[in-house]
Amino acid sequence: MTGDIVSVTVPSHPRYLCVIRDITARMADICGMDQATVDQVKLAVDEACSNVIKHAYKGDTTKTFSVIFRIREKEFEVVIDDSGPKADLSCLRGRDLDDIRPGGLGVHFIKRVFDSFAFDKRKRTGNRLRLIKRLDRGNEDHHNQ
Amino acid sequence: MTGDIVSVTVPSHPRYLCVIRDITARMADICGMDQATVDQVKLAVDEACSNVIKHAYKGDTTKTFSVIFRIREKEFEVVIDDSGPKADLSCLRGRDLDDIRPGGLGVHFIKRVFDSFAFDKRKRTGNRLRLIKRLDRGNEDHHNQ
Amino acid sequence: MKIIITSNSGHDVLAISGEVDMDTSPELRTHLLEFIHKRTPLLLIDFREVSYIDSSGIATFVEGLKGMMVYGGKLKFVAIPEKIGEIFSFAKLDRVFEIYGSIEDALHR
Amino acid sequence: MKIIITSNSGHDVLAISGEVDMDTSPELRTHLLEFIHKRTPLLLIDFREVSYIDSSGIATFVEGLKGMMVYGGKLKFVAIPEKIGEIFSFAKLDRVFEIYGSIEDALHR
Ligand SMILES: Nc1ncnc2c1ncn2[C@@H]1O[C@H](COP(=O)(O)OP(=O)(O)O)[C@@H](O)[C@H]1O
Ligand SMILES: Nc1ncnc2c1ncn2[C@@H]1O[C@H](COP(=O)(O)OP(=O)(O)O)[C@@H](O)[C@H]1O
Repeated sequence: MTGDIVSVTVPSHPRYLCVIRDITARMADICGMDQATVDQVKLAVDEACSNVIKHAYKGDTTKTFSVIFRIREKEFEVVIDDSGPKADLSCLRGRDLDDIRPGGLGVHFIKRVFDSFAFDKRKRTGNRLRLIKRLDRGNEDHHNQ
Repeated sequence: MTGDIVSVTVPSHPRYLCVIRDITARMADICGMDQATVDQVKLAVDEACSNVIKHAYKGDTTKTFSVIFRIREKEFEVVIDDSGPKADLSCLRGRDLDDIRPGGLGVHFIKRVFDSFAFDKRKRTGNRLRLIKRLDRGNEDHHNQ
Repeated sequence: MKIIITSNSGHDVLAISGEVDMDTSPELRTHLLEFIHKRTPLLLIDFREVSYIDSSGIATFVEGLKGMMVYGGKLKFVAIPEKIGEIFSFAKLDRVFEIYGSIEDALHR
Repeated sequence: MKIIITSNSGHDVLAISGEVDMDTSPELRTHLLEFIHKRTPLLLIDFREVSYIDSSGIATFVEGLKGMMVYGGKLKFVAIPEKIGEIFSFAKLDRVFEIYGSIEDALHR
């Protein structure tokens, strides 16, 4: 299992976010996460992909983006690749949670469950967002249930 | 939606068949199929991928294979690519359904719901199985529900 | 996502089932804006069958609430499943929205 | 997939929940072979919580049935959900397996 990679490429249309959610939930489950954590990871990856469509592609639904899931000994990594213009990292901040207005929650949902949230600066064109969650596995064989 | 492609690559371990099933069911639903047909398509693609692990890779779980889903105006296409030795097409036949024994059902499950089941002969190495189901869409916007 | 609109003791009830995400929330938004346009005094949202909501769904409700507050309308959430409620509370929105266990509670308390 | 083994009126019941596929059916097979090894006279399989079965799951049951027939054991299927039953009937196995609506039916008819 360690080192296993699952990768998926979808059109940048919100219609396919549910596909990403399904895969994300399965991968988190295979890592042995409990149901509440699986749900949080699913939401976080969905938010990151929604941001690709909304911000990187400005709503253009004719592009594609890729998500790579990697299960390591002690971490679960999700890498999201788009071909949009470089993100302005200075904007990359959720709203103050006490400032009630639509929007600005996605980054909070991502950061509460992933231990690391970072754009890969080595990527030449497009963006590569790398999310890492540490695994604390009691039972390696959970997925075999 | 027409022309949209979703592609996924997974390790050749049965643990990841559930990922393929989830995607397959979502894609069939996006095409507007009813629940019973979605279930049949899910089973069929699972069987085709199980066969890759079992027959093309002879149970070797360290390889990978890819599945590409394409939604066309009037058909849903699923293409499964492996890097195993060429399949002996003369063996490719399910058992007589009246001959009760373990095995030999997968091909039946695939053929009952897909209108076309064919290995692509142009592929040089590995196998490419192409499954096509005609779509009879009453309501293009079903997926927007 | 599926939306069914009914009425209970003369009050509008919008019942949602399935997944509210970036793909489906625009349809929810259209319905909310219609109620706001009609100056609906009280709108109940039945969450019982909601299996998923993301930030775009939440944003849609925040926008809807703000639109109703303009004319003094009331938006009440009903029967929120635990895993959906957890998302509202993490976003500190359980203090912003009026949340009730059942339609009866929402109408009589 | 999860398997829970209990007994009802002295008879063994193997209850399965979740998905029976190429990944999980080996575990099911291990359990069936144990019952066969013990020459269990009657084994009830409770399908109520099965959400999915593929040909490897079916093959496992065909193998199990054949193993039990050798010594005259009985294998009875109980509470098969409609979509799972549809798969058995397509495979013409609804005539091969003994299928009952409930454990009570399986024991008293
Ligand atoms: N993939 C991305 N590319 C570019 N900018 C992004 C990306 N993701 C997030 N951002 C920026 O970070 C901000 C906060 O994101 P988020 O918390 O998801 O809220 P929202 O998308 O509702 O504004 C966005 O408004 C945007 O400016
Ligand atoms: N991807 C494949 N590569 C090679 N041979 C295959 C493949 N899929 C099916 N076959 C052949 O077709 C036969 C029937 O397949 P199937 O109906 O799935 O039953 P089973 O896999 O249980 O034998 C297999 O036994 C095998 O010989």
